[in-house]
Amino acid sequence: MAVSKVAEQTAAKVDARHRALDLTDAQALEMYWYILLSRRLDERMWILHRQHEVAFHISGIGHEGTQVGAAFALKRGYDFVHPYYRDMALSLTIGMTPRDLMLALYGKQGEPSSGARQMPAHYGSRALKIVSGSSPVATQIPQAAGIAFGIRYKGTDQVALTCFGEGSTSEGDFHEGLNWAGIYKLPVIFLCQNNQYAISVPTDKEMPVKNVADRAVAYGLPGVIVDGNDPLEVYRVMREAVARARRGEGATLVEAKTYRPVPHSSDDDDRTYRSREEVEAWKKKDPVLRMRQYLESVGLMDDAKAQEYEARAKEAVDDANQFGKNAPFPPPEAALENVWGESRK
Amino acid sequence: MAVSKVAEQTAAKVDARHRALDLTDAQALEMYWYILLSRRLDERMWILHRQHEVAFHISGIGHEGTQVGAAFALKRGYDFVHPYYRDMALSLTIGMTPRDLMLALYGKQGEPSSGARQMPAHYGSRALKIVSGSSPVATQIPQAAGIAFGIRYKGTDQVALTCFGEGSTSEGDFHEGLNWAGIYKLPVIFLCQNNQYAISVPTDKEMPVKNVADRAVAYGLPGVIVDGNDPLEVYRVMREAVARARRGEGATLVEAKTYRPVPHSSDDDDRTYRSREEVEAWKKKDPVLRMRQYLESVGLMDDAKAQEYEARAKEAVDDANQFGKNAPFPPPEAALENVWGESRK
Amino acid sequence: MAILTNIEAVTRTLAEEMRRDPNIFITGEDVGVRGGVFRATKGLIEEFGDKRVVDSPLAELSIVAIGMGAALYGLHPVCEIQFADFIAPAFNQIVNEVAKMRYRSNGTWTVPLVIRAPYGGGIGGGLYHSQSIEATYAHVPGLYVVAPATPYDVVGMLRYAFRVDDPVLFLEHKKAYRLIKGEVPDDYYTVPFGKAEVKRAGTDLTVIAYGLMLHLTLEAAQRVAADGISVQVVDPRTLNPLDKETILESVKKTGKALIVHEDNLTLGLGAEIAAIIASDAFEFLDAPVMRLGAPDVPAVPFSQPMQDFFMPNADKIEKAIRKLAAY
Amino acid sequence: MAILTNIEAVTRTLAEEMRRDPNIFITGEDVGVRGGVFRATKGLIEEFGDKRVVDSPLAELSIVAIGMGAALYGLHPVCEIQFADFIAPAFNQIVNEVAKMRYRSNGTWTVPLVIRAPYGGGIGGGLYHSQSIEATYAHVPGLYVVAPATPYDVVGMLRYAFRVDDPVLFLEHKKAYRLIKGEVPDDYYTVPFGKAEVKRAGTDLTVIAYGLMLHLTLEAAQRVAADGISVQVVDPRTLNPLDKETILESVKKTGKALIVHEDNLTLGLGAEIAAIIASDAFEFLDAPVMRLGAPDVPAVPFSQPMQDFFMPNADKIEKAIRKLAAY
Ligand SMILES: Cc1ncc(C[n+]2csc(CCOP(=O)(O)OP(=O)(O)O)c2C)c(N)n1
Ligand SMILES: Cc1ncc(C[n+]2csc(CCOP(=O)(O)OP(=O)(O)O)c2C)c(N)n1
Ligand SMILES: [Mg+2]
Ligand SMILES: [Mg+2]
Repeated sequence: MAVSKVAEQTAAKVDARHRALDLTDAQALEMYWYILLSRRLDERMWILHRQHEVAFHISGIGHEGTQVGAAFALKRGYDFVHPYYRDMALSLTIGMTPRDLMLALYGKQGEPSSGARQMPAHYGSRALKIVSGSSPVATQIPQAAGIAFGIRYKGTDQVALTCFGEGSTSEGDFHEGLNWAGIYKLPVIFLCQNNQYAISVPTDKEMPVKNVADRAVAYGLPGVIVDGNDPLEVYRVMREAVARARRGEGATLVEAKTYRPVPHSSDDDDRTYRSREEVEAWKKKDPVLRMRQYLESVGLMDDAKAQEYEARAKEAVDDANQFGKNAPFPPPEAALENVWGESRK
Repeated sequence: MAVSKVAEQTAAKVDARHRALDLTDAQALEMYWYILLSRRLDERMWILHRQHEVAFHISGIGHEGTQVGAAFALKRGYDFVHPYYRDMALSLTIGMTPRDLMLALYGKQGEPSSGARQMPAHYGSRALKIVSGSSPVATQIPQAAGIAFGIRYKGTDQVALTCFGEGSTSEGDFHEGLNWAGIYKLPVIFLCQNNQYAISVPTDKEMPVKNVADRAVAYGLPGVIVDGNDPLEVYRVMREAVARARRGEGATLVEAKTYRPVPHSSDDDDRTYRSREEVEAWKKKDPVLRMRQYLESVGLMDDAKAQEYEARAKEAVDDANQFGKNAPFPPPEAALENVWGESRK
Repeated sequence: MAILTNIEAVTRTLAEEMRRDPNIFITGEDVGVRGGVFRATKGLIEEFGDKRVVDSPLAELSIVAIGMGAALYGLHPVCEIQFADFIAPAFNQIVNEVAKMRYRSNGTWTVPLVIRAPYGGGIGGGLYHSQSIEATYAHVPGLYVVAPATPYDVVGMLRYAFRVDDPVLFLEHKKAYRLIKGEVPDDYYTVPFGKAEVKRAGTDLTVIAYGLMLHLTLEAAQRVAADGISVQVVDPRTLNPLDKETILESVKKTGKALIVHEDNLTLGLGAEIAAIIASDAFEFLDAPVMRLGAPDVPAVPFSQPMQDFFMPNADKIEKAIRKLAAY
Repeated sequence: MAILTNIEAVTRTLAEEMRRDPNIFITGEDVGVRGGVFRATKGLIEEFGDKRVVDSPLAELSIVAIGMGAALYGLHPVCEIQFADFIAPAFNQIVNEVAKMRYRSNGTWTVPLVIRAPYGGGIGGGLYHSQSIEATYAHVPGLYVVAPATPYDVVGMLRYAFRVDDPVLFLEHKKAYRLIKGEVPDDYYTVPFGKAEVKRAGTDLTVIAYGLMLHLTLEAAQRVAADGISVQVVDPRTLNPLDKETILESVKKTGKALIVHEDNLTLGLGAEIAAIIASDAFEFLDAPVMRLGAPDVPAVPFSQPMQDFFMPNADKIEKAIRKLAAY
């Protein structure tokens, strides 16, 4: 009966927001799936850290709405993505698997992003056009402009998406990357995930303006602010930005307002710099909750279905966890590989 | 009779612009003096280069109006100045002498900025609070913010002025410096001398916005555009910026629109990248001409007086030229000095 | 006499110096209420307020440039770089600006500035939280580069850093932060720059090591002592400028030299030390000058076996010592 | 067979390669209608248009980062840094990004990128238009650093730079640009990286030198030949990775080594070469390993007598050779 009730509601809500955005019901549910999967995988990683199974975790919790909304606006595997360490949900949506990410967490052989050379959360896949990131923040911003420069040079209709925190916009790299994008009207989307803090430093000590988007004008770019915890809104804004880029009209700076309800990383203790009330208030706007409520409101989700999704997510996370745990370590001498390539000729 | 005519006109023009700005007649004439002195000294340096007397010259021609207007808004020797290589007129107005600059041109002993270690046009004097600059552009911008940070820390009412070209605003240093100034409301004035080119590269290839001042909003700062060839206008704008800084209200980005009617340096050939018509059109707005015309219009200048000024300038330039030419070179081993200081304790 | 860890030595000395000199302030990412990500500035904002302990925006270039400007104004800033790996965006400001100001102004302008940076590997930090950066900066005349390994030296050298009128890159090995404990006298002292120290006396061969590697070298030296191999261990402490005399004196005595560092081998600090020895102690050498460093790969890998492979350790040092002794 | 200067060799080879490969484009300050401040890109915008010869904004960090991004996309960019001194703002992008991408992605992403930079002193450029930057970058695994000294090598190595799938820092000595002329065969050839060349055969001692110093060394070698001192001159050409074999082979033959460079002595490239020799050719050495470099001061001073004092020249090299020969 739960199912029939869902069907009924669906019929009734032809004006559902996702359909107005040309998203099918299946796509809306898929969005929820990736948001949920990322959340559950992320939570497991925190647990593994607390259990001393792994040494370090840096989390995307709270950011999933932004990331999944953004990923859906791309042609996955066709467009380029240059992510940052919070982009677990983005990477999963583009095509990385929970197993991939668990291999990274454990530092195990076969880890696809870096061969387990990088710390976890340095997402990368050549096949998926996810560029392997580094840790110094903001370096990816002008590089993504460079990818877009390549796209424009070759004349395809691809776009490049790069993500970063609001704190990272203080680096010179941000300025220089946006400047190129503005001058050459490059097909790149700069997606700032503004979670209000750079580790412990609040935005008013990071920048003298209220919004990162306020900076777009300095580069002749549109600057768009969006509720980052609403994946559909993010999708809407990103879709526009992508279309603009594909039309050759250049870059967009998108600022998704969001929050990190967990510490910066497993090394952090966020109680030193913010109140529990603030954190709790933001938890009410959680993107998992919000997307689920939305789906319920349009009759695409109910308790039974939600439990089904949870079960699937748990299964995927369990599987990945086991897989990562049981995988062998890379051989020590692998440290010597891939410093130089063979000459091409 | 020429003199009496001057006196008469002066009496008639109580509403002269300079007086409205609280500048005395003597000060208005002093402005002209520094503009002229810098011009004639600069021209001599070009001649010395053409005569193969010296190997290199980089010029401030065309920029004198901006620089002298700016210098007059400061308490010279009290406020800090962190100049760039075009700032000959600024440095002269603050207190460096033609002899100092000729020593630099010839690379001679006693050169005060660097002991003849730096190329000419790297102005500096501890006594005058002119910070010795480097050649990498834009590095002085966040440093000037740092000086202002020191001022704020100590609570004096000093200000820091730094200058740079519009091309240099593409460097990350610009972004980072203005960001600090905005966050901490630092008493610093960022004076961009927009001469339309970074060597050969025109502004539309340097930045996607029309005005450098348009960028101020990204840092919560006022961005002011001023006719850089009108020293009184520059003075007016700068005086406001300085007052604002002294009041603890923070930084200002001033963009002086000007032009460099000569090649970038003695190594450049500007015919490869711009038309002679463009150059000639700008020469009509020359700051020496403009200031002289203004002084004539308010009865402070006439041909006789102008010739007197020219004669004084020529004398100063001749003297400096001889002085620089005749000065000995530093001993070779001076290259080893001032790498490290003595420990203080 | 107090027993402190290396990081306690940092924190305590910063506080002590700030009490002494009101011109000292600290800036860097998270140095305020968070007390730094390693907690090196813990408690300082509480004691000195946010005027003197300043959370910077996330921008290393300007952390250094602001420090430089403030130093030109007459203050004595401390810039914390969160991880040494992230000093790279400030390279131009450090090398072309901070380090060259005294020279380029013929001694009229100076930049008394302390740049603190936690460096080094072995802590699972992967490519970008493990780097050893000393060789890059020790190549730069005008910039003191120091790497104290013990709490005694941390205190003495950090004090001294505020007593020179020049910029200092103050390197703190992050693995040694809490691993290393030691005695610090209550009496005031400094450890002047440019003075190496013989950390262990010996006669058969000389090992030159600093930072974490000093401690591993001492451990290896202890082990081989059982077999009658007497190792003299020299800690340069100041990496730029090097104390050639102490190094040469030791090598002239022992006739054999091994240099150990965790930076990659090529153009690591060992290159310079080996070159000095090969030039100035040549006639005293009984064996090739040996170096033990990390392999020439871009940086320390994350995964445990690869990290272990990368890092020199007491076993590898012991092996190198035995090889050199047997030459 | 054509006679070219070094800079003509650069320009001609860039044009030739751009004709061959449509994925090659050039960016940098003033590379367009101005043809570069040294005129190395002269005529290229006329032939290839402003899509492939792109005036960059004045921002080195992003010149390199744009190049890196474009390389990741599949192009083969050439980034011109106007003076090597101004590469410093791009240090982070070069060292942490460009040079580490292959390694950090386990070989899946590569950065085929040529960064050209005119370097070196002796042209009245003062502190910031004269720097030798090779040692800083030769310390970085994953980044080729090359410094061809002759038109033949410029052509062969620049061609080769487009045939590797890795980043290359291509150093062009600016004083040698027009000073050095030489024959370039009409036939196609490349000079692979990692291969030193014996530029002059000799038996009494080995001098290792590159760039402008190679030519001054050859001059000095010529002079002392009159007195029966036979000098073998080795040009490493590729500075990272070094061709140890050729260097060691030469020193094993002659028993004496002198390294010459114009970078300051401490941790200059001579440090690494001396260390390699002291380690791997120890038993063949008949004399201390000598280095001749610039003094450890921040950079080349402008004023003529100080610049002359700073720069190694044929006289100083000759003196060092005679001293070593007499040992
Ligand atoms: C260049 C550089 N400096 C410092 C760090 C250390 N660090 C890692 S994350 C971080 C804060 C980033 O804040 P933000 O950009 O807002 O992203 P968020 O973590 O909040 O998503 C800092 C300072 C770094 N990774 N890179
Ligand atoms: C970091 C750096 N890159 C390149 C240069 C070479 N260079 C010197 S002046 C200049 C153009 C500067 O243009 P702008 O900032 O507009 O100042 P202007 O010369 O027009 O006054 C360039 C590219 C430099 N000095 N520093
Ligand atoms: Mg943030
Ligand atoms: Mg300009």
